[in-house]
Order: sequence, then structure tokens, then C-alpha cells
Amino acid sequence: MTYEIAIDGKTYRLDLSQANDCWSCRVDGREVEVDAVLARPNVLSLRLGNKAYEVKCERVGGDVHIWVGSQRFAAEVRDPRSFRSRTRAVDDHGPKKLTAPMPGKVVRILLSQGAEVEAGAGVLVVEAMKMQNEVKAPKKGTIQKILVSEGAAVNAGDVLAIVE
Amino acid sequence: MTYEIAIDGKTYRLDLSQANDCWSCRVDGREVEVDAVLARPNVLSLRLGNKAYEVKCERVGGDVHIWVGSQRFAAEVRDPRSFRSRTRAVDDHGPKKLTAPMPGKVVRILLSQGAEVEAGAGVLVVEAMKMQNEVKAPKKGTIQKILVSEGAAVNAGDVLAIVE
Amino acid sequence: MFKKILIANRGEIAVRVIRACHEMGIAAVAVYSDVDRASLHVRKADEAYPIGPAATSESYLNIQKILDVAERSGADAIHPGYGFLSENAKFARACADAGVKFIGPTAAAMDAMGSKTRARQSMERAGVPLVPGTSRGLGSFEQAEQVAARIGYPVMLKAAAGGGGKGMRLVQAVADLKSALDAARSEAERSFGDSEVYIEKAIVNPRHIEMQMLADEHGNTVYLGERECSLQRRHQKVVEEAPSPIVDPEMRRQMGDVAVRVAQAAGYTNAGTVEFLVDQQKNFYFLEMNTRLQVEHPVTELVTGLDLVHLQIRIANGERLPFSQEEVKLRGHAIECRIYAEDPDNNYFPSPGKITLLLLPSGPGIRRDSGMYEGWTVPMDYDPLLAKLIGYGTDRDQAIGRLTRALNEYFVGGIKTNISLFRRILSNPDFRAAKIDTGFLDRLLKEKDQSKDVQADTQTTEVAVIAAGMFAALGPSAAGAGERVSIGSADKPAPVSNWKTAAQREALR
Amino acid sequence: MFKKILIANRGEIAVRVIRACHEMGIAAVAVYSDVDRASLHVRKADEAYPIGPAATSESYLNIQKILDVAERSGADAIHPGYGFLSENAKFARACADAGVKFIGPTAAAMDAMGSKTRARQSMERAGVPLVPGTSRGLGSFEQAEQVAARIGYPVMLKAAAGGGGKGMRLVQAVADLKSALDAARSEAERSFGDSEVYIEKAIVNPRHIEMQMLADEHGNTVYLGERECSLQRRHQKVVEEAPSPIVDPEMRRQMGDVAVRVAQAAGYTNAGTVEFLVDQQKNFYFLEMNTRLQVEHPVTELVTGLDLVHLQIRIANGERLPFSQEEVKLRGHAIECRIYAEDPDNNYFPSPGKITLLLLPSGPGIRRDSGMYEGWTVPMDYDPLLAKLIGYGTDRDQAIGRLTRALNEYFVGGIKTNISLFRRILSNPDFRAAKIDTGFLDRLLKEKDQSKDVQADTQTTEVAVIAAGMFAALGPSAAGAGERVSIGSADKPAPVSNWKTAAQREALR
Repeated sequence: MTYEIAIDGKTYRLDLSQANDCWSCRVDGREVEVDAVLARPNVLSLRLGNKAYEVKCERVGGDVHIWVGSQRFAAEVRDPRSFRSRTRAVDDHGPKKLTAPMPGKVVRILLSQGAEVEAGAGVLVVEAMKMQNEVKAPKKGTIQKILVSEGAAVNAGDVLAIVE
Repeated sequence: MTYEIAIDGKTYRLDLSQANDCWSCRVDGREVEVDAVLARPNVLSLRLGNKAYEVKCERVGGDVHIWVGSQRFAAEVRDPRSFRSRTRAVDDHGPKKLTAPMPGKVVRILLSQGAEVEAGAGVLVVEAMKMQNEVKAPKKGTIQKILVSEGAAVNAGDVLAIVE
Repeated sequence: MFKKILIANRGEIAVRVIRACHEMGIAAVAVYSDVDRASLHVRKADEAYPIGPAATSESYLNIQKILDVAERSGADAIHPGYGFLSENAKFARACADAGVKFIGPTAAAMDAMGSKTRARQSMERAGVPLVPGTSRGLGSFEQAEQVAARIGYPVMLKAAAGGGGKGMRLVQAVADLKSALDAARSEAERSFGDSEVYIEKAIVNPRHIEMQMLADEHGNTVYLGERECSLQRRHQKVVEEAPSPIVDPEMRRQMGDVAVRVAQAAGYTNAGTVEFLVDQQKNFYFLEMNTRLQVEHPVTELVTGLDLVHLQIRIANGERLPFSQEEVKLRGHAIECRIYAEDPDNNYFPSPGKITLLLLPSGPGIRRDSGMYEGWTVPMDYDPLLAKLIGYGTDRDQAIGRLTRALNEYFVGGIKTNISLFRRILSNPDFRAAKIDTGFLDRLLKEKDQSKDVQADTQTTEVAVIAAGMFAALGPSAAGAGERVSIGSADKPAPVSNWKTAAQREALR
Repeated sequence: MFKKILIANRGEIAVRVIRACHEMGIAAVAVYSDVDRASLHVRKADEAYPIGPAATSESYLNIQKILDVAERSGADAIHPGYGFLSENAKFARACADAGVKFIGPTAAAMDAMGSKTRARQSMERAGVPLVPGTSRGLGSFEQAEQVAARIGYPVMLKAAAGGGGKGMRLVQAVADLKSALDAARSEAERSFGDSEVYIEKAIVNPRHIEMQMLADEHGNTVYLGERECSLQRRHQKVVEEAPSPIVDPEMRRQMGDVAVRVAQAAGYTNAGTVEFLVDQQKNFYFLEMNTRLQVEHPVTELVTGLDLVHLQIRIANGERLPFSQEEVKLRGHAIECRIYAEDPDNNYFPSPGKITLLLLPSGPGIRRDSGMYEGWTVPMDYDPLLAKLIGYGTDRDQAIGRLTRALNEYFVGGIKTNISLFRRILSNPDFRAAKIDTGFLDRLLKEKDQSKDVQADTQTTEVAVIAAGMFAALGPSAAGAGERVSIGSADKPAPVSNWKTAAQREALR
């Protein structure tokens, strides 16, 4: 198996292969001695050389977070042979989405469709656990679309509005 | 769904059925108001009337143990429409099996094939965790067969020898 | 003794009280709203009653529904926990009327302490030291101006019915007074339905130190030592410890004596807490009295060896305090971290959701009071407090060491928590030197998180890379456990390999 | 301070020591045998080294392999835990030779205490009270006969090199002496490679009470109070508590003074335990000294507020004891249950295997020191101790209450454990009245388990019936959690139902 793994802005090529029930591992072509045991689902006990690590995996939405001890890494894993996990194209121009920062309820919509908006201005208010969170415009522009109504329940990452 | 459930020597008929996302439950034809949430795999939070119970399920080999709080029940669940879970025939006569009481290693075989044996006499010794456990003949008779050799690793319930 | 206690609360405190009941051989009755059916307190109770929809006004704050359950279940007492109805005198009265014992002070004592201005007036009479200011609501702007001029700026405007920082305004100079007063009044009106606002001298960089009290129904009142609660964010406590690093035995005795006077002046019974502001010269001023069990009561339990909930129940049962003031002995040091479902990368906003993985700390000196479990979905409807992690040690350094170790063991996957914040606090040199005040945390949070700048070392990153690949190969349903998944070239062959499954899936592509 | 400590052990004690290292900022090096790769101590360590096959002689007892790892890892100290090499003077000497600090007493002190007869001799010289008997090995049967006649029957034969009940024989009358002596000698030879056997008066229904000691390398020796360890099965402790219900301050001082004399006579340093037999008149007799940390050290930690492993490390680092005898203050009561992988329905034989479900107790007064986790397969090769559950309370009753509550929360699925035994012990009226001696548990186990005769009430059985059906319908892979699976007719419709899946599977049949 070969993966391309992007962490902290750098992409690594990882080869994992099996021979006689033994697995070997190469990072960017360099052989690495590794010994791993799946302690529980999403928890690996990993030895690299003789250093020991408890590694946890968190899948939230489409994101994979790898925790090495208490250190978190956002990882993007691509399987070069499949199209499944290709990076979404990053588009810095054109319309921008406003997404819900947390699961909650839309309690107020501050601007209506078609309104002009400054970068950083509040567009909607989402409430969860007695806390209100203003969702702000990521750039100056026009509110192209409001996708939710007041009172709607939303999940983290849901698109609430589009500014262009 | 209908099940026959044997607990503590008594068999109950359990009907579970669904209507409009509501489930109802009948034990031996009597309607029981029950509200259950699967808290985790194998852990139910169950309300019967307004009494609350934490119920755990343990599947060890073919046995199902249901723990209501700290009380354990050995349950046999039969689905009348299937043959899968029919009770094994209980046979009190004829050859008797000696089974390993725990996973471990056979450290000594005390009697050889064909030997006469008294009820309760030790036939083999199984060791685990520094403790030795003599496996005893369940009845007076002849050792018909020894199925393991010294040093063999065995699991709980493995047949070690047959006395007839 | 009571046979059955209803717990009118949810979350970790409901579990805490259920445990106390079980320890004392008392049956525990839980109540729950629709979104709390799967909550831990329902699992752990002996009986559980639904009380309506998520909205607190229709469930946990609904006095009639709670009393209905008390009647149906035959509970002979109600423990309110903290928050919700715990400081509601009307509820305490309704319990009395319904013939069910409210585990807390009398309604009269709550009334005496419920209004901050009325509490100030009665404390003034009892000779309790108060921050200079008014003990009555401000009548006019002119009055406010005069009082502020007399006591000197900066001043603090406070809602008489307030709490949690609502209706509070810090005023640095006379020019800002008018607008601040209007804003405080309208916020007080909105939040508490009462626009009464009073004025106090603002103490610069104070410490928030509180004294735990117990009073039985036979006139015996004791104090159990103080808690240092200066670490706050948005006026909410985040880390609490006992004892306070700046309180010596003499100061403790003085604060304790004042707290006893406060409690006695209010005819107080059961557990309560007297809050003080302490200035940089260690002068302390009465702030308010909380007429309930505090969130942070475990640190007091650890340094005194007592169980406050057991004692609350015994006091409500009419028993005498089983010890005198002299028999209360403090030993060691305890620190509590409030674990919240909050996103440290998004300004600590709430982060409800499903807990997909939960690894729990334990071992020496670690107490964990929790309302969560793996697989549970944290509802978005309530306070985001998930659990409290409390570390005890022979001294403050050891408590910090144990707590840091336990925080490193704690892992809550699937939702965001503020666990990383505690690592940051506990490793901060000023915190370690106990140089803290109520502004500490805001200052810390304004600083850049140094730990984020540290480039992960090459090997740790390499571990993350390899693990990311392994988890991807194992897939999200990797259910096997304790089995070797991969072996380097040096070791012997592994007997079983989960990678086989992965390889098989691979071959199928 | 040490930079890196190697822990030459496994299981809960390895985890316990790793935690202490992390709390003190010291890196922890684990070693593991082939069957322990997935063990918790490997997961929690900073470095981990394989040391060979499961057999202890080829791994955990192999001095050379352990010292090789110490060298390769650069560890500057070794903590031996308990068992394995912890009382091996040869190992302590080998560590010294290799320039790595052994965290424990000197080899000379171990030697002085390692042979029971030699220890008796030196204790006799130090004026320590001994059970009447010989302080030398028995030469002949005739000598044994004479000594037994002098001290009076019943007598106990004991292996000089013994421990854990091996090579011990109780002799009620002269007629049994010869065969018992032969049996004890051959068992001692088989077990310890040393057939030396001595004789002591047998104390009828004694209590086993031990005194915890600490001695630094500067001549300061203190005692930290006693532990009551009378609850034993097959000479193995099962439940321990501190303080002992029968020891008052004066008796504690006397036992403590004797223990200090014992330690000083042996030139003892670091943590150690002096064991006493106590007869029904509260006379106490020196039994032996354990030159290591005990399994049951947590109960002492809870009542003293000290951390014995931290102190062991500090003492080994050459530091002075940070407190005097007068500063040691006992407070409250602590009880420990040793959770073993044992089958209560099969004479408590070991029950290794895979842990399929693990629900963990926590909350006030509960400490859990564990080496297990959900999904781990308990290997069949070692001692079946899985975890220790320790309850602390203001008094003994509260400790029992909390422990009982926590035992009811504890669930270990997939393997058998002795958790039910502790429920039985803690609810026993004699135990509750503290009427215990070393024969208590054997007598209890001979009685019929009353709780098994109690017919489960109808409703509980009905719950089991319904749950059995639900689990069957959900199937073994029921992975959803926190969702409503069924609702009675009274409540509102459930939003989500796992039963749907079951129904779909049903439809497919």
C-alpha cells in the first residue's frame, strides 16, 4: 500500500508492505523500523526504534486528526490509486461559504440575501449550550444566499450562507 | 420478533414489535412498558415502568450472560423460526468429556489411555497464571481417549479427554 | 434516614449525588429531558422519570414537574445539585409545602442572600467587611456619580439580582459612568427581570477566594477552609484549588470567622459558600454567598477528607455535624480542572457532538467526576461541562505534576474540549509560582500559545505520518484490538496481523 | 534527579511507576515479553524494549537482559516494582556494578532479610518480639520434637527461604510432626532450592498487620502507620486496609518503634514493610520484612497523603526524607480490593482471556490502579492481578460504602473476575464489625454464598429476559450508541431507532 500523507503543509510518501507476516514501512523511500499494535479501535501503540507512542485517531467529518500523545496533527491521506480522497480544490477567489462553527441552532439572521457585507461583519448567530456565536463574513462582498432559516438546527461545518 | 428465552430454568416467550417508531414488548403475552437505549455496544439503559437498569451483555463462547446491575443471568435465546440456537441435547449417559476449565497449558497427564479411573480422580493438570488446576474425571470408568499432549496450549472448554 | 432522594439535575453533578445516595444505601431518582435519555445519570439511577423537552423552562426548571415526580416516586428528599433550581427560594418553599425535604438552606436564608444589595445590608449590620460602595440600588445617575466620586475610580456596577458576570460593568472614569449605568441596568432587566444596579469600588487584580461552610439545623456552623478560584474566563471559574497559596492559618481563621458570621446572620443551614474578593494587600471583602453546593466542592473534600454531599444529606436529615471546628484538619493540596466541550481553536465556543473515543485517567491522587461516556452524544442544549478532573498531592507541586500527567492520559475524541488549555495553564511559570488573580486567564489567552509555535520534532511527525497511513489502511471499522498490526524488520514474525484484513481489502480493489 | 528510569516489571505496578515518573518529569522505560507487547505499560511508557519470550526466566527475571536495556536506553535508575527481581539481592548488586541505581534497599539489607532464619537471629539480637520457636534451621526430627514440646502445639513449620505459603505446614500434634517436616522440607527444596525449615509456635486465628517503613540514606527512618492484611486466601492477601481497626495510637507507636528497630538493625534504606502476627490479646510478633514496595501500598498513601513511589525515587536520588515522624498524620480510612482474573464459580482458578467490555468506576474517594483496558487479552502466563480498586472515606463505614458503590459500577466483561467476592466480603456482618483474622476468608468461602440462594425478584428477571431478546435482536455488532432502541406505549415516538436495523435484518431472513 502506498499513501500520500499531508501533515503541517508537507506531503510524505508512505509505503507499507508485508512479507512473511512482517510489515515494513518506508517514509519518502527511507526504511523505518516500526512496530504497531492496535490496542483498541482508533488507538495504536506504536514503537519507532525503541521510542513508544500512544497514537489516537479522530475522524470528524472528512478530517482525520492524529494525536501523538497530546500533540495533534491534521492529516490528509491520499491513496494515489484511488480518486476517493483527492484534495478538494482550494479556491481562494469567487464565492465564500460561511459554515457553522459548531452544532447548534440558528437563533438570528442579521443580514438578508443581497445585502452588502464588510469582511468580519456578523451574518448569523448560532447558539449552543447557552453560548451564542456570531458567524462572520470571511470577505467583503454581497450575501449571495442564506441557506438556513431562524430556528434551524445545524451541524458543525454545515454551510449557512454564501458571500461573493 | 419473537424469542424463547430460558433463564434460571424457566422459559419465557418474548414478543418485540414495532409500530410508528414505537416499540412494544410482551412477556408471555403480557404487555410490558419498556424504554431502552443502547448506551454503548453491549450496554443497555433500560426502563421498566420508571425503574432504571443498566444491563450488560457478555458473550463468552456460545453463552450469553445478561448482567442486570451486578446480578448475572445465564440466558439461552431461541428464535423459534430458526434452527440456529436450538438447545444442544443433554446426554447424561455414555462417554463424558473432560474439558479445560480455563485457557492454559497442559503441564502433566496423570493417567494414560485405557487406564481405569475413579470419579473425581485427577486425569490431567492445566496451568495458567502460575496456578495449576487438576482436571478430574466426572465419573468412574475408563480413559477412552486423551486428546492433548503435555505442553499443549488449550482454551477454556476444549475437550482434553473422554471417560466412558 | 431518607429512603429515596430525587436529584433535580443532570450531568456530572447528578451522577455525583447518585453515587453519594448509593454509598449511603439510599435509592436515587433521576429526572431527564428528552435529549438526556441516554445521559449517564439515567443509567446510574434506580428510577428515572422523563420531565419534558430540552428547554430547561419545560424540564429541569419546571418546579411542578419535579414535584410531580417526587410524589409519584415517593422520594422523601430532593437534592438540587448546583445551577437550575438550586438557589430558587420558591422551589425550596414548594418542596416544604409538598412535604418533601429540600437538601439545602431554608427559603428564608436563600431570600436573605439572593439579592446582593439586601445581602450587603445584612452583612453591614453583622460587621462583615464589604467593598466600599452602596448597599442599596442606585436611584439616579447623580447618586451614582456622588458615590463613585467618594469611593474613587475605578468602580464596578453590579446587578442586585446578578450572577455570572451579567449586568456588570467596570467604569474607569466619570465620563463612562452614564452609558455604563444604562447598559448595566438594561442587561440586568433582560437577564434577571430586575434592573436594580448598585456600585462598588473596583478592586484591581483581585483574587477570588471563597470559604466553604457547613451548618446543621441545631445551630452549629463550621468552615472547611478556602478555595482559590481566581482563574476565570468570562467570569466563569475554570481552575480551582484548595488551599489558596496566599492564605496562611491566621488569615484562614479570620476569613472563616467572618464566613461563620455571614452564615449565622442569614440563619443559614446546610452547605454554602461565602465568596470574598482579596486585594493585593490581602484585605478581603465579602462578595456574596452561594446558597448551594459549588461545582468546585471536590477540592475541599480532598484536603479535608470529608464528603460534602454525604454531610448535606445528613444535615437535611436533622443530624448534628459529626465534628467540631477544631477537628477540621487540612492536609495536602488539590486542584480541579473543569473539562468543557469547547473548541480552543474557536475562541472556546461550545462543541457538542458525539464522543467517539474516550481514554480515562486514573491512578494515585486523581479523582474524576464525569457525566460523559464513550458513544454518548453531548447535547447542545445545556452547559458544556463534561467532567471535572481533580488532582491531589502532598503539596501544590505534586498536585500539579499528577494533574498534568492525568491530563496527558485523558483523551476525548470526536468533540473539542479545553483539555489543552489546562496543560497550558499548569505549565505556565506564573501559575506554578501561584501568581494569579482574576485577570490571569484573560491575559494568558491574549498571549500567543507558545506551544503552537514549537515545530513538532521530526520523529513525532514521522509517527503521525505512519499512524495516519496505518489507520487509513485499517479503515474506520478496525475492531480488532491487542493484535500486532505491523512489525519492523528486526523483530520476530507476528502471530496474527490485522493488516491481513487490510491487505485483503486492498486485493479486492 | 534521575533523567530516565527503567521499570523492570509489568501490569498495574509498571503503570503505577510510569505515572510517578511522568509526574516527576522523568522519562520511563518499559520492558516487555512477547505476550506483553499490547500491555498497558508499553502504551504508557516513553520507550519500550522487548526482552524475550513469555517465560519469566527468559524475560522479567533475566538480569542480564534488563541491564542490557538499561545500558541501551541510558536509564540511570531501575525500579523493580514488586515480585520478579524486586527482592533479588543479586540483581541489586548487578545494578550497582553496572552503575545504575537500584530503587530499593542495598543488597546487604536484602540479604539480611532474605532468609527468614537469619532475619530472626538478627531481630532476636535487636530485641524485637518474635513468635516462640527456633531462629535456626531444624537439624533433625528429634530437635523439632523437642522444640515443639517446649513451645507447645500447634506449631508451624516454615521454609527459611520461603514465601507465599510454600514450604509451610501447620502441625496440631506430635503424631503429625514427622510427615509434616518431610513434606515441608521437600516442598521448600522444590520451590526455593533450599530445604532449610524452622519451627514456630502457631498463633491461633492471628491477624496479619504490617508496618510501612521509609528510610533515607542519611540515617532517618520513619514509619507510616500499619495496614491490616488479615483477609487472605491461600496465604495471598485479598483485601487490605489502613489503619487496622484494632490498632490504637499507643499500639501503633509501639509497633512503629519495633519496625524502626528492625529496619535500623538491617541497615535498611528506601521503602520496606515489617510484617507482624498479632494474637487475640493484641501481642504482636515480628514475622518478616519485605524489602520492596508492597502491592497494598495505596492504602497507606491514602491515609497519609504521601506518594510512596515519589518518595522511593527521591530517597534513591540521595535526598533526605522531607518530613519527620511527628509530621506523619493519619486521616480517614482506606480499603483495597485486588481485582484478579479468577473464576468465582470454579474455585477462583485463573481466567485469562479477552476483555470485551470494561466499565470503570470513578468519583469521590475512589482510586483505581489498573493494568487492563477494553480489548486487551489477559495473558495466561503471569499473575492474574488485573487492577486494584481502593476506597477512601472519612471513616471505615464510608470507605466500605464508597467501595461497594464503585464495585457495583465496575464491569469487566469477557473474562471472569473476583469482583463478586468483594461484594460478599464488604457486606459480611463480621467484616463490617472488623471481626477478621487470617482464617476469615477461608471460613467465608466454605459457607454457602447466601446471595446465590436469593431468587432474583420477578422484575429483575423480566429485565434480563427483555434485555436478552434486545441484545439478540441487535446482534453482536451493535455499534450504535446513545440512541433509543425501543419505547413503551406511554412515551412519545423515538426519533431514531436501532431496532430498525434489527427489523431490516429480520426482513431479510
